[in-house]
Amino acid sequence: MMTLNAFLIVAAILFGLGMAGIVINRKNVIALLMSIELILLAVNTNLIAFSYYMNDIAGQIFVFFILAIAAAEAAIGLAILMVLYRTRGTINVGAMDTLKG
Amino acid sequence: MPNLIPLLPEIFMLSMICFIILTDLILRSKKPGVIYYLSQFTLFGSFIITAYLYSSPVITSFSQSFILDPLASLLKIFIYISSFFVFWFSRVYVSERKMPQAEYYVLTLFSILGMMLLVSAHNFIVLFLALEMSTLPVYALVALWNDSPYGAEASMKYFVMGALASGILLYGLSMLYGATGTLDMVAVSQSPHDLLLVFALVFILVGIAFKFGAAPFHSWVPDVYTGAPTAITLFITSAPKIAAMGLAFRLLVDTMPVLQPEWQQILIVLSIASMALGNIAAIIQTNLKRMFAYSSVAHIGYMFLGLLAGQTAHGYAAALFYMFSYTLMAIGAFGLLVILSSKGIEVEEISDLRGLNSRNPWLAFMMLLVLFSMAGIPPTVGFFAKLWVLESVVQIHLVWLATLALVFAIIGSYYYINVVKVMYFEEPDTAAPFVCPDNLTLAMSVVGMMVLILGIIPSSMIMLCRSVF
Amino acid sequence: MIVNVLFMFFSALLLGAGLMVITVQNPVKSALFLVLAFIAATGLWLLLTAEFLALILVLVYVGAVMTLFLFVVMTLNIDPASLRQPYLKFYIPLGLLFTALLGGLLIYALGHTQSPFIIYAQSMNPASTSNVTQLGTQLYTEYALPFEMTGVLLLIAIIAAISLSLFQPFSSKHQSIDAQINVRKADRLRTVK
Amino acid sequence: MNDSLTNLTLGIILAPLFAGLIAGVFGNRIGRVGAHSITILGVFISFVLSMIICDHIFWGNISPLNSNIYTWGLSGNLNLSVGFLIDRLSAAMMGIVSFISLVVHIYSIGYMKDDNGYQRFFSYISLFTFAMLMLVSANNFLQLYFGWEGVGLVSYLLIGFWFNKESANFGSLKAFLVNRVGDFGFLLGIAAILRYTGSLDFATVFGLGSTLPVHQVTVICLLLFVGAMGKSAQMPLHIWLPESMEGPTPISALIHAATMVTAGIYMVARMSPLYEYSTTALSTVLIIGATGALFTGILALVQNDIKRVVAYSTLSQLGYMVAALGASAYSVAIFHLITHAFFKALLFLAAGSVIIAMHHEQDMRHMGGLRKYMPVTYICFLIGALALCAIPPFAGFFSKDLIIDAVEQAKVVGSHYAYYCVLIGAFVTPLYTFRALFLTFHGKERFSEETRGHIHESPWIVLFPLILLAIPSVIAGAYLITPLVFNNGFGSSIFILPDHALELVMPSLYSLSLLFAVGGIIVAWIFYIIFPTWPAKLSETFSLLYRVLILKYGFDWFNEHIIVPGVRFLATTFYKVGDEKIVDDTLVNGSGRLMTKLSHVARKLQSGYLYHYAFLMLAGLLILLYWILLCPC
Amino acid sequence: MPLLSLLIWLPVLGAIIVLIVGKDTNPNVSRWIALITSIITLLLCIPLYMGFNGHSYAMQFQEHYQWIPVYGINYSLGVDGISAPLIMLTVFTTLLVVIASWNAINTKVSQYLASFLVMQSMVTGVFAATDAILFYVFWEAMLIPMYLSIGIWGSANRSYASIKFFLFTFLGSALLLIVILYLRSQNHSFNIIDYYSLKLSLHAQLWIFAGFLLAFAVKVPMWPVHTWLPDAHTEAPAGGSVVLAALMLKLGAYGFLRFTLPITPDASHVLDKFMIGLSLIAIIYIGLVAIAQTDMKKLIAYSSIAHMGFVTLGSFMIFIIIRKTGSIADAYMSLEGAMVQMISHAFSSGAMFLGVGVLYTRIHSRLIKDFGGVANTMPVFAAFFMIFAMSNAGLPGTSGFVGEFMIILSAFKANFWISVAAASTLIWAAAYTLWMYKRVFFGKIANDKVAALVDINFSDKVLFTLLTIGVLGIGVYPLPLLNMMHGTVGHLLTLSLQTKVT
Repeated sequence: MMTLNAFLIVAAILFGLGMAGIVINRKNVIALLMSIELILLAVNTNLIAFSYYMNDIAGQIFVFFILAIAAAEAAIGLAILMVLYRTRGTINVGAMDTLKG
Repeated sequence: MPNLIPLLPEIFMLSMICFIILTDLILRSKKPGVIYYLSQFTLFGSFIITAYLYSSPVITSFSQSFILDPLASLLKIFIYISSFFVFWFSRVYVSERKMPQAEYYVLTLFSILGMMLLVSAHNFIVLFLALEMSTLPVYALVALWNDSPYGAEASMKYFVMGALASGILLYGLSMLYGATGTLDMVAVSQSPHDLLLVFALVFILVGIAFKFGAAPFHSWVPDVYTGAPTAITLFITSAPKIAAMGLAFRLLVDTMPVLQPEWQQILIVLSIASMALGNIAAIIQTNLKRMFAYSSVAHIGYMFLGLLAGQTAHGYAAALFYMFSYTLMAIGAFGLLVILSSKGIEVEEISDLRGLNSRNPWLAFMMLLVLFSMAGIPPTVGFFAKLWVLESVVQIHLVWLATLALVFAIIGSYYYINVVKVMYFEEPDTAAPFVCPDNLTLAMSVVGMMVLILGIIPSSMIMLCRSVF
Repeated sequence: MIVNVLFMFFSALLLGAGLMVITVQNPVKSALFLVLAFIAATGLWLLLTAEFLALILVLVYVGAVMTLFLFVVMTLNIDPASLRQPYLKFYIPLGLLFTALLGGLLIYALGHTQSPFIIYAQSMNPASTSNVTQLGTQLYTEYALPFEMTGVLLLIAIIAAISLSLFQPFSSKHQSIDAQINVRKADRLRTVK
Repeated sequence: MNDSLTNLTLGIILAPLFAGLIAGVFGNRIGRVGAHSITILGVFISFVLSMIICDHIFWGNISPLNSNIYTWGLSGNLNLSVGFLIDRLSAAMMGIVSFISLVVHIYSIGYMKDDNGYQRFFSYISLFTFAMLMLVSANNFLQLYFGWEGVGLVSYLLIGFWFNKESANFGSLKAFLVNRVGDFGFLLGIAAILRYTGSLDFATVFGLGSTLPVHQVTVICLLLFVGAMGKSAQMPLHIWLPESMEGPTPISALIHAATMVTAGIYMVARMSPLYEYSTTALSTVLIIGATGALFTGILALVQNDIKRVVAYSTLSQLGYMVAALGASAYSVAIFHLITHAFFKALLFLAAGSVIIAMHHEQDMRHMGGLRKYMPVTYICFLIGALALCAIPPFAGFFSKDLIIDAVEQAKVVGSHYAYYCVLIGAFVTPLYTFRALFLTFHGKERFSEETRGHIHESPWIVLFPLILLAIPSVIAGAYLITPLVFNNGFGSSIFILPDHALELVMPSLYSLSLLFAVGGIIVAWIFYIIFPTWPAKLSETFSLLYRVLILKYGFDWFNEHIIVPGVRFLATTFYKVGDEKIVDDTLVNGSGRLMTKLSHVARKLQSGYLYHYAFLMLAGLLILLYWILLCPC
Repeated sequence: MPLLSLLIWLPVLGAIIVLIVGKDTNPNVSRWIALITSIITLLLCIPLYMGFNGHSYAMQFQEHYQWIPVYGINYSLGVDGISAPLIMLTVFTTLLVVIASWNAINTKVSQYLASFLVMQSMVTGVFAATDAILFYVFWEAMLIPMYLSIGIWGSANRSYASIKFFLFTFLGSALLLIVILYLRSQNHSFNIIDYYSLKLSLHAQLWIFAGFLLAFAVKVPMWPVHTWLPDAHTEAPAGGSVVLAALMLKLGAYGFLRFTLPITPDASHVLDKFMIGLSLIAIIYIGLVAIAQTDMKKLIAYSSIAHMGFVTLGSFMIFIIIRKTGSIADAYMSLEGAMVQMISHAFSSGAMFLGVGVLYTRIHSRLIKDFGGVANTMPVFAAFFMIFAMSNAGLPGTSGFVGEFMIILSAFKANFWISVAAASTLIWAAAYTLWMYKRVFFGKIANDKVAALVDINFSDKVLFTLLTIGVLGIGVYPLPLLNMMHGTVGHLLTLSLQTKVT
């Protein structure tokens, strides 16, 4: 029963996991970046499922570009992580609360 | 061969950016001024091209994924103007600080290119790519000045929140694709009302609200505004907001007109939340940048009033006018901070402005105009912005919302006049007059005078905004 | 029939790996679980006859991005102890609640939608041309603009990453030969009156 | 003929005004002599002109003039203007006012010789004359009210003339406020007149007098009488007159004896066409007048300050005049007003010259036997005293006996009570007058050797006005009684209802009141010349009554301890509790504090932790989703 | 010749010149420029008075230019019986303020004079505007110069007072904006005169009345929202206090006459007892509160609240009067009394504030206990202050009396007890004014600072003579002032009596 709705539900759950990854993670920033990857993966699965069930290639092209962007984002994210580590000495999310109020 | 005429400004911009990267490579920062003048020339050039293309009929190219219509051109023109001011203000600031000079200009120009594309995107893929193109460089810009301890943290927060928001927006777009079968905006707008569409609408609205910095999704605004160097905050608070207007018009007005009642309801909630939180949280702030951050959240709330009033009550024109006047005011406010801290010392606290009237009366007067305009006091453009937004809300019989908005405006006016109080009523620590280079005073005076003159004769500006819809 | 089993297997694998990514403490382990998740996703995509993208995912993503992650995790040599998160137990149910709520909403929306694409969705008959050719024809005709923009985007990513991480103040004492060559008399000679 | 009369009245009124302004504004430029000569000239002009007008009106039987000078204001169909009503009543009043003012001006030259506020003093008294003349000559209520408050203002300035003296300041403020209480009633009266008759002009109002329903007329008359009580110091509002003695003696003579205090009487006489139609008003006037006459007279018995004695005697004489008004014997009241003006001014000025001689010593217990040193003052004081006590040849006899006779015939409620008061008053008056006479001029000298050295008769400039006043005190009664009272002296200006008419007969020597008067003199002679210790013994036996009299029936105590602290307490509580606490603190600053508290809460929302931000965002997303999907309201 | 525009924009031009030319080194330059500007503007008032026809109620000196055609907002000016006298008052008061600042202000003189010239043009604009948005623009623009002048040149805790003043007025005027927008949504025009004929249901009228009430009650100030005035007065510089007392309070009353009565007649008819109650509270309660004051300026501030209570009483009594007496003519007096009271209160309390300002510049204290026996050292000043104190206490012959007299008389026509309450002001006004006068001027010289006082110089004498002419002029001959109002008052009465409920 490989139906469209099943795929959507799997993608939704994966999306939820990605979001939960950001919310419940109190410690390292890398986990945040990975959760973002998870979210993008969920969206891609969603799109591919739609394009498969509507035999319209546009969705897959969209996924193609999303992958490119995800890569670019990951690059910048890790660069910022390096800067953060260099200035702050730690990548602990809890330590990033000097800007508040 | 797709029609490249509508893309002329973008092409010009991209080629100029590459040219700037190459010149920087050759000059190896011997003559730093060249990059600045090149960037200003790029903006000026694009302005000329867009102005030339303004009167052309509505053309779509690249198989309806890129559209050139008066709205897009107008938004682009305002992006150029605000960026021109951003560069003009932050030139000294950037050269004083130890940050890669050329990269600052290049990344900003890339972000502007992204905004130009975003504003005239007519296909979800182009829209999303343009959105990413406009935000990615800003993540880097925020962390560019590695001396400041906060830059990295602000940038990381902005990155994570930004990625999350774009993920949500993507999810919305994918559901929209799923429900309507196409990625093109015009086709989506023809599809009938459907619950899945509403489901997708919420996700998209969250993405837009994040980009604007509206209330429940505003958490990044205060930290990023304070953490980033003031010059970059100046950029963040002006140009991206106009691009976000483009995003909002494309996604809400062009793509989902049929869901107007739904997103009107959501916008009412968002605007009340933003006005309330923005105005109330800003009262006890002592850091000027953080205060202006909260005030930007509040102003977005007012702009949403225009958006939700719909086309019949000329709400969109009022929202557009509000956004242009807000950008002008924000440039004035942060511009002053940039001028004051261009000598190396960071001017952030309200108490740093103490007694500015006796140190430099003209600058203080300009800041006074900007502050009163933000509070919405008549002789300034801010008043007419608020007036027309409220007028359109009253037009659709939401008088209670207009009253609530004004009550928040009064609460909000406290912290603006508090800054005026600090500037005018208190004695400065050092009696030495604040000498500021002429071109920066000229920049500030232009902004101040525009706030005042547009406040006195705003009819041409509002007609411009009306003609676009 | 075999398709459903494979689908069940791969989606279970995908969700399990996803859950492990966010719950495991050690960054290296979570990176590896992410790799597992990607592989499971590839499986799913193959089922959906999007084989080009599936392979791209494995090659580009798992190959490049995940290695970058591992590289960063290694270079920052964070001791796992400092990342230990004691009372994770309270947070996991919160996260699951999130997913459940979201899933529930989606099911509700799907249940009530009338859009033709969702209701009459049926599996695509095997396409005449292979996935790659379809992608290829569309990519350079219909979607030329996004393609160009992606190029620019990657350029931005490179510039941004380099400007952030590489920027070293020119305090290092390396000699710049060309500056020494084309020095002029005025730089060196000062006539004292 | 009319416009010559108007010019004359203008001359009468404007002369003192200009003189006062010139003395006030250019005082130190024109110096002391310049100041007093200009003011005396002004008052003299107005005296001469008023004599001419009296001659025209009384003997040249010129018809009364009622003309408007300029319209002051126009509102709806109401035309407020400034104008003059010159008839027998106002002519008489103008005459008496200008004469007394002239005499006081001359007297002040001597009295205020060594005072540094000399020019200011002269400008004040001539401004006072202007205000009084405006009041007297008014032809509508607006101008009457203008004059009314004008005199109140100048009396305030003059009582508080020596503003370094704390008691003078207190006295002047008290006088003004009590007058203001009276004016409060007076203004309401004018408002009532406007409400019921629709105009403020005397002619129209008096014309409508008969047509108005009785209760309306009563309301008007009672309210107007409250104004009169305030101005002419009737019973409850009389407390300011004794304190007004703080001012220089000339002004006591001018204002607090002859002119200002009589304004109330003049006003009631002028309003006779209204009062006649309300018997209740008349009876209240009668009762208040009579009680005032008796009880203030008794108070004079226990006073030791010579000026206070004369002040209380003025209170009691005013009571007599008001009683006469109550008995609707208006012409008799005015007649007594005129004669009283003469001898009361005489008494005050004589007391003044005693004070000058004793170097501002006012306590009678330190005087005695001054007869030898100041013969002229003694004689004048004696003439005044005799006139006051209604001894036959003198002016007082004619007017006071007529009043007693009129009160007896009064047909209004309470006339019996009033008659007894007035009669006993006739006994009490000579008692306190001769007590004062004997204490100051007879008996043994009770002052120190050093003061004896320089007691001498006052200089000629002081004595001349005394003589000027002594003459009318003697002859005025006889001379004026027939023209004013008997052959319808005031003609049309005073209106008396037929059934209120009184048959007044020439006072005879065998009347009961004369008996009482002579008896009073003899008793005084016994108590203060033959057995000087008796009064002290008497005060021990009736110590309770004595203390009540000392306390002046507790009016002053009531004012000092109940009203003033009460108002001040009310004011402070209103301010501290009402304004500062409730409105300012809780509402205004309270809302400010609430905003700051909310702001702190909003600030905590921005905790700085990334996961809080993400949580807020996702929560926002979920709430929006649930709200828009599940309940599309 | 666009007289009204000239009256509005000439002072702004003067202000700009003063700002450019004025330097703190020699302040006299800017003082002379400011003086010349204000004198020229005063001369401009003469054609306004001459050309003004008191009997016609239509707007005179009309000007009409397109401002923002898209929204139908146009720059239209016009003057009628109510606003002409007030404009002349504004111009005259600013002349006084400029003269008073001659020796009162010596820091940042050019900014001080510029802010008051701008203030004058804004207030004239408010009185002259007949377009609702133009009215609102001037109404709010006035806040800035006042806020700055209280804040920069005020005394000790000026910041609190100026912020409180700003927020109070801004809150009030915000609701005014809502009402204007609502009215526009009803009949698509911003012209005030069109609103007079706009049919409105009673429910709508009550809401509009509430909006107008809060907006104008804050400015009048009526009882519950008045606490900003004493603070603003105690902290404002002398000139600021005069403008605050003479002009700002009139705006609220003007608003009632221009907006509330004609636009929402039925609501005013229904709520007139409530308004009368509030005004009587202002007269009695605030009158008593004034007695308890220890600070001179606060006392005069409270006294001006009490006087303004009369204005609102006068303007809201017309309904009861007409119900009682049945003829419109009787209600004339109450409205005209209110208007005269507005003008005359400006003179008397303006003068007293200047007087206290003179004392403040010499002794730097406003507390009554720091003074005593000032009359000994400053006799001329004491004489002038006596005239103004008497006018404040409402003595006939002075300006203070005229308004109160007319209102108390018409109060009796409405109801006996209202007029008793209103007349009680005679006692309270006399009490607090003269008690303050006694404690400050009479008595022995309290301390050596008072002994060192020197009498007022020439410029102050000119100032006080001008004011005395104003005070005594209106007191002795108010006819020209009343003649200006007859036409408009008649029209206003007919407007507020015809019901607008469809």
